[in-house]
Amino acid sequence: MVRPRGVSRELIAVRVARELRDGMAVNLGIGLPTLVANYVPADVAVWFQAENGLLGYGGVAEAGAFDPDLINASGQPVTLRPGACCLDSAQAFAMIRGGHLDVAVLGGLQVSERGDLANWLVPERGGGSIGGAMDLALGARRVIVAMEHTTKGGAPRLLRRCTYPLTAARCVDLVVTDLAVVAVTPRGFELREVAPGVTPEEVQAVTEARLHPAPDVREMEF
Amino acid sequence: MVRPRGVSRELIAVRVARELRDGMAVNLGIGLPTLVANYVPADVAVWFQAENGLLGYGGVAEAGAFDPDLINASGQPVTLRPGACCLDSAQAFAMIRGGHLDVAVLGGLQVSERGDLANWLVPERGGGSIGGAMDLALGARRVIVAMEHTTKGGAPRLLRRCTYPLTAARCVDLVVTDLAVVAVTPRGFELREVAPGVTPEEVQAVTEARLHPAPDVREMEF
Amino acid sequence: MRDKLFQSPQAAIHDLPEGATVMVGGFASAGVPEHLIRALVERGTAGLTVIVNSIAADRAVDALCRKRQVRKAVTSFAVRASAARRGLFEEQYRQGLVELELVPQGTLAERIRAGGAGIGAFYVPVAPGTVAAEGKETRVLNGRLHVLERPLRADFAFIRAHKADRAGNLVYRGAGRNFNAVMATAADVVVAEVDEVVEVGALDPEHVVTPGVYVDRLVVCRRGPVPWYQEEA
Amino acid sequence: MRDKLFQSPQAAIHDLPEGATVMVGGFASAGVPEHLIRALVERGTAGLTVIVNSIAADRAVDALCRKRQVRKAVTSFAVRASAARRGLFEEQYRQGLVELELVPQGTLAERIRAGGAGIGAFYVPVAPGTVAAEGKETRVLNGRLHVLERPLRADFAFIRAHKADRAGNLVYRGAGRNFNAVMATAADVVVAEVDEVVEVGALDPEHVVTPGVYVDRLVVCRRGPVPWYQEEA
Repeated sequence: MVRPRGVSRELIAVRVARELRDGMAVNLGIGLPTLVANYVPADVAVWFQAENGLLGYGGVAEAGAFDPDLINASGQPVTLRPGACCLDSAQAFAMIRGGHLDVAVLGGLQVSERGDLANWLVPERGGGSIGGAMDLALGARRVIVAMEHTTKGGAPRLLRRCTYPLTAARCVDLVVTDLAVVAVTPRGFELREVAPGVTPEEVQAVTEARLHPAPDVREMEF
Repeated sequence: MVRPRGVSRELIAVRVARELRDGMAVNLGIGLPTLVANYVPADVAVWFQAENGLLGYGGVAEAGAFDPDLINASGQPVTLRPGACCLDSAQAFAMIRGGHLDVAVLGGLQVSERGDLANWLVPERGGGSIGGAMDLALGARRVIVAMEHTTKGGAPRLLRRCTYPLTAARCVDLVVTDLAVVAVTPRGFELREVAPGVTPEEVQAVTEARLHPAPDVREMEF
Repeated sequence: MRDKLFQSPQAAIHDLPEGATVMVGGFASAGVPEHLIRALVERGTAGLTVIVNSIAADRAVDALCRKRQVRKAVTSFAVRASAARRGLFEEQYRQGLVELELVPQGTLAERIRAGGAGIGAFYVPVAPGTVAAEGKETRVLNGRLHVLERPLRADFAFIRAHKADRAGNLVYRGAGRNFNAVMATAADVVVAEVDEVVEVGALDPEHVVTPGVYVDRLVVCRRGPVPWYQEEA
Repeated sequence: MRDKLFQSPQAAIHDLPEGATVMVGGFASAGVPEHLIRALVERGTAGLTVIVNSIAADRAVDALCRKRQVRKAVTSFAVRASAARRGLFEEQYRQGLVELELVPQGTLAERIRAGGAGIGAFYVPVAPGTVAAEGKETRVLNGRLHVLERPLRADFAFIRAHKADRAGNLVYRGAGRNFNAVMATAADVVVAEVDEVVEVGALDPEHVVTPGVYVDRLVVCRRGPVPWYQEEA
């Protein structure tokens, strides 16, 4: 079976950004999720929190004079927007664990149909590094996973059960991939959107778990 | 028996102030202890902490323009010294409970010979109000109790066992009263100093617990 | 950006329901949200659980007892040292009309922080063997007896700060942070009364004490030279 | 007033003993006490337990593994995502030469705070059912499974701040507070390297982040344009 060609990482980020609303507090995980900060519409004021201690940063900064103290949790240079503030790590995670973030956008290795997330350890690579992923997965009010729909080798990542060690159980609300937008619902995965030119059947073919089509499966909009 | 005449509340505070060393962090409880801030020698820099959120305040402020946000835990106006900083209540008590204060000077109703302190509830008055007393009694590295040696009615306050509800057990290191300076030691109360013109026997006569005289009982110095 | 600014203290608490749990910041004269308290007195909402450092020394909060709005207080000071100055809460407590949960001040602050920080429960070495530990689990940790304490949360928190920007970022003055800064993290609706509201960007990110994401509503209430509750008391 | 200012990083850690537990602040490039770490590398003190957010991403700390100074790391990042950039710690860990206690980052920060704040232990809803909870007590609180976590303390804490006054009050820059501000409360000897030391009174009391009572030693180390560990790595 040929894996359908999906959208770019940038378009995944653009699609995730459309989930964000004015006034929300949002944490972006390491990797793909960090791109989201660059695609928020100008009229939507989102408070991006970096667990290393910045709340209210903007997009990734231009190359040039690197300020080592103005970085996001991925270590990338960022700028501060008006209304930003600085936190220490205990304060940043009190905000995360205390349920004060509206959304966490996290990278994923595997997501199960009941919303379990595995994103911190590739068994072949060994482990480990946890970082802030467990806190974010459990603390944010809504967890969006942004990832490629399959591994580079084509193995499914939306599974009946995760086979990798879990980051957190029953935490994921929405998965945005290069092929589809999938919600985690009480009956399992619900296929809501497909990438342009990709059919629901093609998405199901590279998804281990069953995808329940939403009443109105649409094309992903960016 | 006639209760000997002791020193003034101000002199109790002066004597307590002599226990404080340069660089110490010190909390002064409500009532008599607040006077101590006014009697620290000029060449001794003590960091007075008020649990309502000031670290590094000086003496009680002059009457005049009252600033409602610059007060100690007794609600009295204070001034900030150079090097002061502001804390919230959780931070102030993290400092107290975490063992970062060198000394707490607390008022007392009763102290037992094993160092139990009762200072928060007069049973006849009923209760209650705890305030920060329990945290301070347990958290400070050294607890000094500053109080009158007896009740107004002449009843002893240095007891074998406290009869009032405890603030904390085995917490008191030193008691400074209008009649004496008494240390809590493994063998019980040790009488170290007596007020001018007062004999050790007179102090014992108004003390329920046994006072073990120190090798060199001296006159209180101010 | 959502506008958090309300035109009056009354408007800022218009939906505070009967039976609500309300946290009230302030310590003696510092950082007391007195205009919000007064609005709640005027509103007359009953059945309240009030979480406040001192219901004894804070006559603004005590005024909530005039019309029996308070059902329960969680506080570290419920009774003044001097019997000559009894508060209304104390009177009602002695008559068995209100419930009192007396908490050591540091434990009160930490329980509120825990409520805001997603801590399920915690052990402190404070108060074992005293009335404040009655009915609570104890455990020896690191050779020392500890008491298990639970987090506190509220439906509303009333906060007094010095300045806010329109995003809700707050700075305080002097001893004004006290319980305000922790309570701002531990309630569903956080209402801050402030001396002044400034534009977003006017507060230095390094100086913000309470991040705006914690603050839902703002109201500007200038302080008078004499607190209202002293006039009325 | 006691003088807290030391003339060099070496002098500021002259009595750091073998087998010590050392907390090291910093997060990626922000707030890393690199001069103190370098002094510890030069000193060669062995048998260390290092508590640090990332021993994988922080090459300054990883350099402590060159001469096998690290016995154990308590950290949230021990292994880089890319196998192409293995650190020395990772190599030694895979060979069974060092011990690793892997902790979720928020729990790591909270355990350090607890160590500084006199909290005996605390429950968090983070990590039940994962490797990070193995061997730990769990308990259902408020309908949710929690894990019991213990405080962390150290013999020394290495802190990077922006400015200090001579009393040890600290302010930071941007994301530089990270683990520095909590670690400053949780060690017997707290050493801060700073860009600049100012006179007592030059820092606004409202802006101080770490009170001077927490800070024992200061050393001025200006940052160069390129961190030393990049040159040497």
